[in-house]
Amino acid sequence: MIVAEQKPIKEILEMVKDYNKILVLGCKGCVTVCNVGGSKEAAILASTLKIAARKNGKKIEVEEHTLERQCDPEYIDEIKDMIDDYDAVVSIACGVGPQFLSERYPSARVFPGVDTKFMGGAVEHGIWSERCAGCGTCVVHHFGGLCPIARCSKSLLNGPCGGSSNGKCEISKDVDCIWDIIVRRMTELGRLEELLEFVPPKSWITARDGGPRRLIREELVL
Amino acid sequence: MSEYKSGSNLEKVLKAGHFAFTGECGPPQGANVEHLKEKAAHLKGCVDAVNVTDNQTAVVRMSSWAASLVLLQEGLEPNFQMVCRDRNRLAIQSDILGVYAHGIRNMLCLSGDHQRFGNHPEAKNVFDIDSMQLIYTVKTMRDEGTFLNGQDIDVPPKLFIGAASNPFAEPFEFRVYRLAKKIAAGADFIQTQCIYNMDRFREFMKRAVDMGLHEKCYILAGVTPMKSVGMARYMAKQVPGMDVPASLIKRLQGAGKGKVAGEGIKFAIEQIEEFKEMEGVAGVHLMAIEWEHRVPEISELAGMLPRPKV
Amino acid sequence: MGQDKPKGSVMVVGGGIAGIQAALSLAGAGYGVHLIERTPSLGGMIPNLHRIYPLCACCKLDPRISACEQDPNINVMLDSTVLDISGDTGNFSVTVKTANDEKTVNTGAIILAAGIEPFDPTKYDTYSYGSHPNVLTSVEYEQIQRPLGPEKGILRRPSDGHTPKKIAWLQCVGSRDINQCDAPYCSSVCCMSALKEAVNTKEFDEDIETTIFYMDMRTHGKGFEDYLNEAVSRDVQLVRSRVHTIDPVPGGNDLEIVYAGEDEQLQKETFDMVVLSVGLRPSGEAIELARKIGVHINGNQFVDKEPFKPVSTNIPGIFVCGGLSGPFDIGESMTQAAASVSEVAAILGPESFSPPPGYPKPAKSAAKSPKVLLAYHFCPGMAPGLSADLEKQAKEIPGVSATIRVDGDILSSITDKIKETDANRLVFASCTPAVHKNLIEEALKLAGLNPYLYETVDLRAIDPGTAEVQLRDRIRMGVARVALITPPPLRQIPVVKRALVVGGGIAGLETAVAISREGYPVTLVEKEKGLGGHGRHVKSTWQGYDVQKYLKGLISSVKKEKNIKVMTEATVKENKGFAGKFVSIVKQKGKEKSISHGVSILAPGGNPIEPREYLYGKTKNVYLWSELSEKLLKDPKSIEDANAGVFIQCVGSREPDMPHCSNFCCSFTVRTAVDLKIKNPDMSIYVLYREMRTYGERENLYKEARDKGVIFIRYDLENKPVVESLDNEGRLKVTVYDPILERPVGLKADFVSLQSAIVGNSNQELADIFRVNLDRNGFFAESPEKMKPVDASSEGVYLAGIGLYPKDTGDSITQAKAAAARALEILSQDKVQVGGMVAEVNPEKCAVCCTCVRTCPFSVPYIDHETGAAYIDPGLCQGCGICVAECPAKAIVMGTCSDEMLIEAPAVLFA
Amino acid sequence: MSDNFKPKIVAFYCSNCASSAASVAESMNKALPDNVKIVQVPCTGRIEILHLLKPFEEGADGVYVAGCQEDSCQYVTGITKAAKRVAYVKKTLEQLDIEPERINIYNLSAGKGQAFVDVALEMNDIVRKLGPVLSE
Repeated sequence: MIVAEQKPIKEILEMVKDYNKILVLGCKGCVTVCNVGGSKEAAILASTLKIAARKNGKKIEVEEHTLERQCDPEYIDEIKDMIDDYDAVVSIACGVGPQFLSERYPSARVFPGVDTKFMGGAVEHGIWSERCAGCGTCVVHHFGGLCPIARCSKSLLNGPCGGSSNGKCEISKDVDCIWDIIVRRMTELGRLEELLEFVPPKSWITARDGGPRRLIREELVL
Repeated sequence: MSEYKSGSNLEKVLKAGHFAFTGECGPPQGANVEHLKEKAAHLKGCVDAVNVTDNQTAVVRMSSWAASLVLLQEGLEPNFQMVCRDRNRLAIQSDILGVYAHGIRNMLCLSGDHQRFGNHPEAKNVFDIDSMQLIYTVKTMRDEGTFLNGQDIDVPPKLFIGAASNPFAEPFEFRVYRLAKKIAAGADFIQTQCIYNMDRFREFMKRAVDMGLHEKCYILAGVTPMKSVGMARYMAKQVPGMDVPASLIKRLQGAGKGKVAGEGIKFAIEQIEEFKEMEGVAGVHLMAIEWEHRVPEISELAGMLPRPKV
Repeated sequence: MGQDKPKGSVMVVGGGIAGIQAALSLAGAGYGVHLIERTPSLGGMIPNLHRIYPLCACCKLDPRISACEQDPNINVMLDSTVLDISGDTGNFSVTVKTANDEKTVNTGAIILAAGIEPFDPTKYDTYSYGSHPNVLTSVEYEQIQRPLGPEKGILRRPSDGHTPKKIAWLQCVGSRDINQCDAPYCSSVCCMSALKEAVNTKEFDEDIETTIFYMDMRTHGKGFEDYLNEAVSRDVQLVRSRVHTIDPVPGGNDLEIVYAGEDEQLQKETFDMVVLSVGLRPSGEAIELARKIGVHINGNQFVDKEPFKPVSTNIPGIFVCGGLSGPFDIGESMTQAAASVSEVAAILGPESFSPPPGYPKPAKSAAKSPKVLLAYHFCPGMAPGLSADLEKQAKEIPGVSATIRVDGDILSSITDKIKETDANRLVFASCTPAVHKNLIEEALKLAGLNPYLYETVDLRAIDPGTAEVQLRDRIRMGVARVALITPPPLRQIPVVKRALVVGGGIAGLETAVAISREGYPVTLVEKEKGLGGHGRHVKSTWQGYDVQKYLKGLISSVKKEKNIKVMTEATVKENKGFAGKFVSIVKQKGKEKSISHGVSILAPGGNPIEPREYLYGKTKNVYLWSELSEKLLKDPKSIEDANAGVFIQCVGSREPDMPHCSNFCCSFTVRTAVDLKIKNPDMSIYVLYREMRTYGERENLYKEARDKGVIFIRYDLENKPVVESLDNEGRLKVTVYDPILERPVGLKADFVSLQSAIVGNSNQELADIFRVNLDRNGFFAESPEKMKPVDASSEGVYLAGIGLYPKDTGDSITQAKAAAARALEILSQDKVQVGGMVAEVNPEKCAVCCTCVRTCPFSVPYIDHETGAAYIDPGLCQGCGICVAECPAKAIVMGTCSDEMLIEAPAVLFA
Repeated sequence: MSDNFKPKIVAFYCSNCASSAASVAESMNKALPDNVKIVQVPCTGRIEILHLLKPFEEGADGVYVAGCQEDSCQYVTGITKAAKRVAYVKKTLEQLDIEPERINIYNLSAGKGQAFVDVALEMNDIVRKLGPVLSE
């Protein structure tokens, strides 16, 4: 899923300080599952904004609404009748949400309520970890099913680098060296020799480096 | 402490109020220094400074700083070009220190063409910072004497900071504001994209002058003589942000067999003549791509010679 | 199911905790019950106690008392005593003297549950009790400690009202002593209560010095040793000694204790208060009655009974439980009470006073707009003005359609009022709503409403000064909430009338028998080839009864019983479902079999750990105690002809990595020692112990052993005995430091028996499968409510035997019968109701994020791939609401504590 | 702060331990101050962050949760979860420049019944010292 984290309240307050009718817009997709942008968090953020206003002796209206998804135009459409009632919208979906909203409602003031972090999963409840960098050409099968592009700090394809010490990455003792894990895994699998082969420079053309990406599926296009 | 920011020849020429004339020279796609020297020889004495391109159109060439040093040895003043595509902020700053240490005094700051256009489309690009930020970086290093992280530099590099501007890219209205932004960021001089649509350029300059930009920095108009109709068509169609009026293509076609190149040069000369008079234009940047040997002739005809000694 | 049995009601004599428990279980099983209590109130000893280890008593006892009072099938007779009993099973006639007259009550069976009385220490002339105000009995001391007592829990010494700085406890007052009080037995509970009193004293004021003078520290029960360690860590001083005198210090209120330490040297210490831990006596009257009707009384003046029939008297149809048959703590008494119920069931069919109530079909109350009935109930203790205030407030609160003050027959008055006013919601205000919950739900059912359409308002801790405001707020809250309740869906599910018993040891077998004889099929799963478990190694009970003979009988009766399906070499792999409807996967010899059952009884048993010391396994003649008794069974001579034997106690137990006391090793040792001495009086027998824990009547055996010349030597963890092998013939030498002689002594021995720690078999595995909790020592934990000693932490799962805690044969049997009784309460019902105060998933909203699956403390939710949403089994859900709070998609709802209620609460309160 | 300031306080009580604690408090004639408004929950684990924020939104000056001892929560993790949520709200309040002391969690037990009222009084004091929630 796409993993996001709520922005510091102060930052959000600063964004919306000049607005008095605010819509907090949640998303039932990934951000619900990672407990940051669902109806629950929408309510919490709305309440927080109201408390802040009350403290500063300010009268504001905050309402919350949660869309099925903020990455599909049909759902974005659902609020077409209400959006004009607000002078600011705080989207707590991933980075896609605020953009789809801005594109659909050019006149609306849309603010991001969360910081989109990465594509990953919950390694345990309340702890998420990055797994995919969306490079556009998956290679994990070469590395014992683990992705060095997303999980090696240098995205090395012929790692590990000299900075790997007792299983940790040189950037931090809290970061596992994925290459250390890959090597162990492949050794256990008896496939170590595969790692001895030189991996040639990868084409980043399918990745972000190849420019903004879009996917067209002719058989689906209407 | 001199009144000069860098003390480069180009800077002196412009400050002295002369109509500047800069040329361009692409490094070889190899280590063929002799070929480079030969191209440079054509420019010697004809221009105040020579732009040395940096993996232009994302095609790998000898590194621009190395080529610039060669020019320096040959007694020309290089205008060292740097793109943001291939370096992060560490490499950028260290290269700036390096080129300055070796006597380079002009630097043109560019974002760089996306590698997709070049001969290594599968490369990973950097774009750690953009051209605007690059200008700011060089200025910070020169005027503040610090790196981007605020740390002091032991002997800061004093470079004459150039930036590019394309009057013809979309959205047209925004272009002049972007120019202003670059100047604000620290550009001392601007070299524009090569100009063919004179009306558009006049409009552009008018706006720039209205904003007083010409007083804040030196704007050099970009000129590239058309060698052939094919080149004109290619430029019109293939090169992004290039504006080649159909009228020009017609005119070239009209020139008749074997005379197209001459017509191209003739048009270029006319342009230069107009630029000399145009308010806010401080000079011309001549981009005779793979045509260096014709530069002396063009300079002559454009009445650019001899170049002033400052 | 036992058609041949006579039917009838049951009389329970004694309204202490055991009697109450027995009455409730009987009523639950469909019997009419006469509950006879000689005092004006139920509860017996407990109301006088501050806390029953380890927690507060009040909130546990009160609901039970009110349940008794409210149950139409329990006829509570206070201020009443039984004068005489005649007749026999199914047809006893009992003469009862009530406050004002005498009447004859006919009943089918009788449970003697009259409890214990504290010993009166005035007999002791050397303890200044009675003559000095600062010498108290433990019972008097707890009265002071009780927050609800006369002193409101403020500790002051009687003489001058000063907070005491130094308090001494004196153990075994009126126990283990024939000279002054002819009570040779150990009262078994006093060590724990002294520790408890001392610890609670520390809680009151950390600076008060507390010292306990004792002979043996007997913390033999479950969790007791941990409590002892905690007490020590809280700086409770323990002095092993014999106290000679307690004398007033002239010219003051202090007292001087003269005692002899272990070294026999006389020492003196001054305290400002002394507590006498008085022993327990069976209630005199009750014993008189027993004697009168021909019930055998033993030498200790307790009702006599066999270990294999732990709650039966010599008279069929008359049973006994609790203090009357020995010095037992509350847990044991409760267990016996439950056990006696299963024994009654065996001989008497249930006959109730009033049939189970029929309920009208619940109306669609949700549809209607809320009409709230406000019912309130005041206890005597509450502020007089409150009633008026409450009525006044109620009128001003919108939504309240009627109010009623209830007293006496709460049930019908509420039911009637609801019908009369056509109310569809109830707010019940009282001092302790928790106590009334069952009653309220019953009333709503009778009124044809969903039993969960109510809110309670707690009327306690109201400041008389601002009563109006507080009443208003609380009632407003109640009314607002009750209006928001969405009546939870209720489902009636047929009970699967089969029991699954895990473990084929004595406990498991007894449970199986007790359940099957009521006509319910039982599947008994044993992982070994043969039945009998640990019992197969046991020669006799501590009382000297032949266990092998008993066990053979038991096993054959199990094998004969067609209702019992025995699966040996089988283990439970998986268990799903809830009380009334479980499904287990049992794996037997590679094949998996699915079994549906309504209840589960876990009796996996336990075994002694293999010692890693004392040359065990390295040389012959060093036995594990189970090996020794096996040898005594198979080849007695080899042991009986020995010249000398050494028993080492606490091997590997009561040590940091295994802190619990294994409870019956001391009794085993003295029993075996005595038997050997009888066979071979010349044998020298040494018992090396840390504490002799021959609690209760086992103490007599300890004395007998000493009289027969068995030598007891105490050792400390600091210098454990050392076992050496002298030669290849297996002669051994044991060296131990004798604290009395203050030097090491060397003992030659032909055999050494190691009484090593007892641990449960596969408890962890079963706990995971059946979703029940373990305690910190790895034994099964009882239900959260500590007064259900055989209930596991999830409903419908019951516990018996060593898996719960090490115990001897007799106690295992008692637990087995108790577990059976609890199980029968469910099996005898036709339907179980599920739902109610539980969490429910709305599949539409469910994001299938697994949050509930991960965060439920009872691992109830799971992702149902049919519906593609999380599912929470209403039968398993414990109703805590944790998942409701965690669910990021707000897909989980709790009708009885909804988001609206909690979100709108402040608005209501600040209105 | 002016002495006549009477803070609005909302208290969430776990119905399990609160009930028995209340009976002890009652027996000791200890009374709750009338400005402490009680909301009962089956288990403190039921209380959500939003539920803790709402009172402040409605103008409360303080909020507290009273639950079981960490080791004796009938629902095992309920009180622990509540503690974490209270901690979260403390952080939120801090970010709003509202004193985090305005929200607290207390562990009651039947053994220490007086605490039922004592925590209310303690909270009352704390909040009275802080005064109402308003920016200077």
